[in-house]
Amino acid sequence: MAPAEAAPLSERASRARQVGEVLLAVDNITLRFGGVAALTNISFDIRQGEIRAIIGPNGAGKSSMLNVINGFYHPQEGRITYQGKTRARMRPHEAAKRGIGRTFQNIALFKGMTTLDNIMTGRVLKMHAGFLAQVVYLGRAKQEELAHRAAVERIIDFLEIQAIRNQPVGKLPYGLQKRVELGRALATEPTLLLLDEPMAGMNLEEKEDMCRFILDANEEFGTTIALIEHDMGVVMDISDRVVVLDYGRKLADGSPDVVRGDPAVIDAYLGVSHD
Amino acid sequence: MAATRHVEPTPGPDPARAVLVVNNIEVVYDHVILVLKGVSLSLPEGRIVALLGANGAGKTTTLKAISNLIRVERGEVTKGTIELDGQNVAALSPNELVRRGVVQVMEGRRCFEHLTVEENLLTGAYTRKDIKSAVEHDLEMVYRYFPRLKERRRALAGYTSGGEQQMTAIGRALMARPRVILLDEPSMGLAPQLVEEIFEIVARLNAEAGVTILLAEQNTNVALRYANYGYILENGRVVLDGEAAVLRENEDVKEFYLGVSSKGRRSFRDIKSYKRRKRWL
Amino acid sequence: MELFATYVLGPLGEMADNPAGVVETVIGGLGNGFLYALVAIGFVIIFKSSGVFNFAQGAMVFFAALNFAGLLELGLPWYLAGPLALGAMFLFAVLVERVALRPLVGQSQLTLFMATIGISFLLQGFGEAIWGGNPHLLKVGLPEDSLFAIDYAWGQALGLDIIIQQSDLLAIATGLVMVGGLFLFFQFSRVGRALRAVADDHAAAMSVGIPLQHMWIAVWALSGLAAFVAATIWGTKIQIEPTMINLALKALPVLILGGLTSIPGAVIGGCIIGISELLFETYWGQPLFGGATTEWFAYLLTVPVLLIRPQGLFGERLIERV
Amino acid sequence: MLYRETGVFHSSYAADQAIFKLPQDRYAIAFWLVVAAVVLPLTVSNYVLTDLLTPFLIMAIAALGLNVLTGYCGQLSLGTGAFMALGGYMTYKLVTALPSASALIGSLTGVELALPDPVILGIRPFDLWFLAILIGAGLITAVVGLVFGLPSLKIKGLYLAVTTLAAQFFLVWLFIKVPWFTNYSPAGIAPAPPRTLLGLQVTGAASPPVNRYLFVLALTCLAALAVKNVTRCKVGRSWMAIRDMDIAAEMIGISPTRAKLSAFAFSSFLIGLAGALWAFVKINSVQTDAYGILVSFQVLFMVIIGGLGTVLGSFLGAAFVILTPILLNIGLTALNPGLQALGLPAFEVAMIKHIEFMIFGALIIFFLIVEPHGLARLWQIAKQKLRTWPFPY
Amino acid sequence: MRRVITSGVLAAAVMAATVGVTHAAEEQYFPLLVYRTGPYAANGAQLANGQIDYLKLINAKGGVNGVMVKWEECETEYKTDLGVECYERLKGNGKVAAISPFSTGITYALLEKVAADQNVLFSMGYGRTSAADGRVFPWVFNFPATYWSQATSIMKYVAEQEGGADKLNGKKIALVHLDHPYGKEPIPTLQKLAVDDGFELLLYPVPPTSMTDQKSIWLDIRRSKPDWILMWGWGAMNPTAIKEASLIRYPMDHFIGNWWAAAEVDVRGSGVPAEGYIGANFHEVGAKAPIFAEIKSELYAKGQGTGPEAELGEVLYNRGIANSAFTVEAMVTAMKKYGNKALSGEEIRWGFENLDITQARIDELGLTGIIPPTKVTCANHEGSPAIKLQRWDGKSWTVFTDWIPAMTDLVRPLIEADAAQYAKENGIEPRSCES
Repeated sequence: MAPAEAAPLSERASRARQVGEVLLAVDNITLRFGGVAALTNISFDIRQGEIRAIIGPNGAGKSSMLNVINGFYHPQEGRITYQGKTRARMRPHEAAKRGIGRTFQNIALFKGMTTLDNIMTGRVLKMHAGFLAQVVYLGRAKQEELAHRAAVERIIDFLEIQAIRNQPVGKLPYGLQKRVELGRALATEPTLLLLDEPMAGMNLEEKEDMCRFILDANEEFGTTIALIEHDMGVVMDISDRVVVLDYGRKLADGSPDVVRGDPAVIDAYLGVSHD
Repeated sequence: MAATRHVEPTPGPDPARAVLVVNNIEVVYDHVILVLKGVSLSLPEGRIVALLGANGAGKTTTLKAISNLIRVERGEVTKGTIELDGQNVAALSPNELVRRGVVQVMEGRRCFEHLTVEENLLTGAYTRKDIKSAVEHDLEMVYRYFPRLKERRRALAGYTSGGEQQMTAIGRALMARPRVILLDEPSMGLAPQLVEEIFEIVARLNAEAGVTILLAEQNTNVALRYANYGYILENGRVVLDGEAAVLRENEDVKEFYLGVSSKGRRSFRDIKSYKRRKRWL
Repeated sequence: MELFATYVLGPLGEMADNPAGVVETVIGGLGNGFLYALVAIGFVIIFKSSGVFNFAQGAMVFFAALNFAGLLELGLPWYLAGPLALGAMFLFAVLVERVALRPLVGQSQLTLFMATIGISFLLQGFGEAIWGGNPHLLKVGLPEDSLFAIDYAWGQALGLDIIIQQSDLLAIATGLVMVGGLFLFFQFSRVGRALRAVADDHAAAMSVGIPLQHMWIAVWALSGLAAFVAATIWGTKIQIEPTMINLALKALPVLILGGLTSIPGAVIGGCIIGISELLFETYWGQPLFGGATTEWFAYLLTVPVLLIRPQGLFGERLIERV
Repeated sequence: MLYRETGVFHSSYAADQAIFKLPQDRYAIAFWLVVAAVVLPLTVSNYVLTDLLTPFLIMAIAALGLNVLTGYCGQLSLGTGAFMALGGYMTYKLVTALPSASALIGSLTGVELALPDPVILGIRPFDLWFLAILIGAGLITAVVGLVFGLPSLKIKGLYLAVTTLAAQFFLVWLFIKVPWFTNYSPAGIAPAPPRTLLGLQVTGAASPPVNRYLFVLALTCLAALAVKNVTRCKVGRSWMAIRDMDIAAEMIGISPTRAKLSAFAFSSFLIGLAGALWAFVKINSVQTDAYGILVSFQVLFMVIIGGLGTVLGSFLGAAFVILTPILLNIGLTALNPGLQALGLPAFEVAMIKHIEFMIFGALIIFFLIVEPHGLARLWQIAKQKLRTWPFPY
Repeated sequence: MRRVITSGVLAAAVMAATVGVTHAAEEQYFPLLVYRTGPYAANGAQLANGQIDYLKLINAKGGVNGVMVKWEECETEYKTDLGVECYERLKGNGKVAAISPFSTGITYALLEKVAADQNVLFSMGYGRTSAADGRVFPWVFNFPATYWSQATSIMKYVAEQEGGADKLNGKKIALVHLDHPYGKEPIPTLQKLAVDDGFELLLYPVPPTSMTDQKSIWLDIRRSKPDWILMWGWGAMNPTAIKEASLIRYPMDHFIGNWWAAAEVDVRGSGVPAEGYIGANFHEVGAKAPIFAEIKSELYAKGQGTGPEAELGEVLYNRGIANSAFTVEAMVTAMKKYGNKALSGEEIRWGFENLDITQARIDELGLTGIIPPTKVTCANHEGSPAIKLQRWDGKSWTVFTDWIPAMTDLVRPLIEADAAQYAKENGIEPRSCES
């Protein structure tokens, strides 16, 4: 990739890895489905530029937490403060508009579309051509398509998925699908990126690649990342702080080392101690 | 990883004792996509054999080729044979295979969401023609292995946790009184503690009930601790096979699948840092 | 205010003035509703177990009725013609499984839906090719007269001037028996449980050794039975000709209202639609909107209901996850 | 390696995003356009033009419309017939109320004035009035379609399909009930008045078949181009995203409301256009009979058999659904002299119809089994085979 | 591959479309738009059988003045688009005599096409009523009567039964009609009569897609208790209505069907005793006319009959004969001017327009009772409309009235007004018939 083209990325890269202000604060969140509480009184925060891991056993409410953050679920109690503003009810696409990106536990790619188109959908919020312009594919519509295509190509380069650019994602191997999904989320240029089990079902090499991309995105673009992950090796290695959930309650919160040593966490989740 | 479970080394797969032999099979999807390019393996009676490899290497396809569930996905075995007790079973329907004792536990659990846990288990006994009390007896046996399921027997499977669903899926397979279980990715999406728990039970099943197990697993580490023998698949081919203990010590396996090199485990943060750096240099 | 008087008070007043008329309308609606439900049940059986939205259900009713009527016309007594026509439905089930469903295993819902449309064409063409395109009558001696309450002591005692069609009572009774029978079958029999398992996850059901092919023959035969019953009851009421297939379209809102997967839901949906559309047509449609509102009322009714409960009144909750 | 992509490189994103990327494809489409616009009108009979090709093209527009909604946006609709009817009735109302541009000005201002009739570049702009009427009718249909699309925000899949039946039956009922739609014609059937475009009569019984055919052909090509353009742009991708995974689409910033409603509106526009042409070019009258529930199903067949989410599929599907029954009927009838010559009983018309039904049904099942994703996919696979020929993979 | 398929399809189509061009020029060609399948099959089949049997008989007797006739059937299923397609498919296959689609929708769709192609559209007792104005619709004929005329005739009978038109005041007359162009035709006329005579007109539309579902209508009729019920129905709607009427025990002798709702299939199809049910007709029923003896001996005895012999003399069969007979008589009339040859559309039209069939001519043809005496003029394509009423006795129909002429003075102005509006909308300059 030519340096000139990379300019926007490198520019952002210059403010890499500066953990700063609180970007998002979750305050006493309680979420119920019917009578069952999925989350009870959860509070934690995510700081600008950090990698924040959320761990816990299955059914602990981790995915629900992400769903609350990006507006898919509406908690019964509690507040969420994002970028200094305390949030009212919000639809997920509005959350996206405000810079919250997301990947999913069970890959949620658009199966009928190619890799390129999948990532291009990530640019929807940045495109403004009118319907008629698109019908005739002239003027602004065409210019926009080409401009964003260039941006998407940079992401494709970054994730090293050039070879599958024009393949329908439905038939791609799992690991690559996860990568495309990351690409789609990155295409929205998120301020806060929520990753739900990005390494699930991957082998070591794929995990290493995925870690590399996450770290790069974090360092080069300055994207704040919150991730759910079961692989303790990954969590302990790449995250700055870890919050542990169990049965919808917060069990622990702190740096990887602190969490790893927490007897309550070992008891509820880790079981045997990992080296 | 601590708590390594030591398995007595067994002699290499001896086709004479093998309950299931897969011989050089080729699988094509949709008439055009070649997924398996000549996979051979052999499953000795009463053992746990692990099928390892990256996603898309062909593990699941191998299992489905054996259980003949690939047809549903427009796939077919175009070459090679699959022999159960020396008989070619490649053309048998899945239910006939279950009747003969080969049951697959599919990737992603696949419980019947709108049936209760107990109903799920009972469907496992569908192929059996024996009396009700025998089925009841087996139900109790499953509950002995998975006491948690007994507590949740009246719950709709769709509302149980991932671990419970995995247990239900394995229990359901047991209800068919299988000789061979084809177990696909039991660890997928489960918390580490649960993974250990499930593998412990699988090992007990193997030891106590004498069920032969073919295990497809991403989690090489765990799989090799519990299996007797392993095959490593890459791109639809077997690239390496051997005793689990041997594989665990193999430098390549260590490097590529276990993430440990002679220097010990590297941090994910540092791994392949050259690769991360090079693009910005 | 004037609108309120015309469109609300007027019709309600009329209902209050003549309660016997309302009773009559409700009973008539119930009869219609059960007729719709008899078709809807056939839909549900197939949908629940195989996820196939069987558009051919209407054609199956038509086909069963044609066979039955045609055999009677050949001079066979009903006790021979009936089982033979039922046998034809079983044969049909076997053929559907062998020719259409087996090669389409694992295809999308829409593909299977399309295939059933193909089946619908085939059935209609085949039935008419054998028995001719003219309308047929199906007379097996089922009661089809009407009862005037006023002819009876109890009616006089209550001062009820209402009319009840025997065919309505027959439809109601048949519907109830079918629902009961099917409920017991699905809930408690081994095959019924297997069918529910198949409904949830085909591949998983295959993996535990449930033979999908037998299951599909079973559901199509069951739904053929439902079609046969509906055909017999319907054929008593109206002559058998291809618009019957259209009438079966009415089963769709019934089905949707009840929830695609619930047999009791189909019956309750049928009752709701049968009664409400007849009441609406009688007290609003006919006097205020120029009539023939039964054409669309049932479909329009589904919209607000689904907006509140997207899975229908008795459908299984859609478990939405990310 | 009969069909090769190797050797073709694109040096710009514009070239890479073109509709037909390969020169072969461009030659092929040019060839087909020449055949359709020049060769066919010169060679085939009027019957083929008016009753095979014209209805096929009109229905291809309807299929394109439904494909936008069902194929691209994933919303199942059974209301196509009604929206076609709406297009037909609205065109009739507009055509009779506003026979000319001056009539529009007259009705808006109350002043009757004769507009000049200039010739610009050989075209009389005011002679495009009928096109403006068609677009107007299409826009009205789009708005109504949007209203009936509102439930899609909450209701999904087959459930939605049944609610669209409400549109089907309600609108058709309305056209029968309200005499205004047919200008108070006693029977409720409105004759399609003759209209010209660029000096050529394109509607009404007296218009030459070639005029009608070329008129419909031009509109069909424009419709296909519009659909192709929209679907390779932002809106199209939003539709497909909603179709494939609506929750994920919403979470990356696509507004489902906008995506679904725009699909309903655009789809209804095309369907309304097709409905107007059906009335004005094919059956010369506006009547509800021509827009029944069967039409809705027919168009759905086209979309599914042709291939969901492909422009080519809409054409193949329309050809299959419109032409197969007619050709079967003609073919079976043509067998009769032969049968009689052999001393066999001839097919009666009713029997031919029954056989036609059976064969059509069987063909549907056959094609679904051969390729569940539609005829367009079959064509793609054929291309794939050509690409790798003579090797199997 | 696409290329191969498409060109194959086209080749087949082209071939099919050109088949038949080579037919002998000496034959007069009858393109028959029939429906022997679909919801109206029972009615359509009988009509077609009658039409064809008469044509067969004509050929058996040596043709029309030596000109042989030839016919082809095309199945429309009563669907408009298929009807149009059939018309286009057949029209080029010979010198067309007349088109009779037996469907209101198809008739409307062809109104202008036939004018453009110069073919006669003969919608005998159906189709567009105002086509009776020959100045605006030169190519369309709808004698011997239109729906509007029929409605006035029926109302004349009703008034007579009530003891005079003045006694209609305050009475309730219900119209059960197919909610479809066909069923809606008589409404304006009846509404006008309602105003004139002071009766209340109750409209009961039956939706065509579910015409066998009429429960609400009949429950309502039970409550509104109309004094008379008229029915404009077709196909499966009729037997259902008759059955529902019997279920609420409505007096059948106050229930009058129009001439498309009073055939054997309608009363038998209900499966209930419909004794006393009344129907309108413009011809006799039964196989009494001499023509039937000929049909039996020339066709059925030789195994060349088209339908089942038992249906000879039934209402719709006879109407099929009437349709062919009228057309053949138009040919005969035209041949007097143009000579004995296969005629062009324009020539046939002249024949229709100068048709003057007297009772003597009818008797000579052996068609006594099957067609009424008819005189058509340039301006008047309806003739002199009149109907008879027939009653169902449980086994057969019996005509029990003499001709009841229509209120032409009331209907004709309505026809002319409607035709004038049509002419205006479609830019037609009505031709002058003063010559």
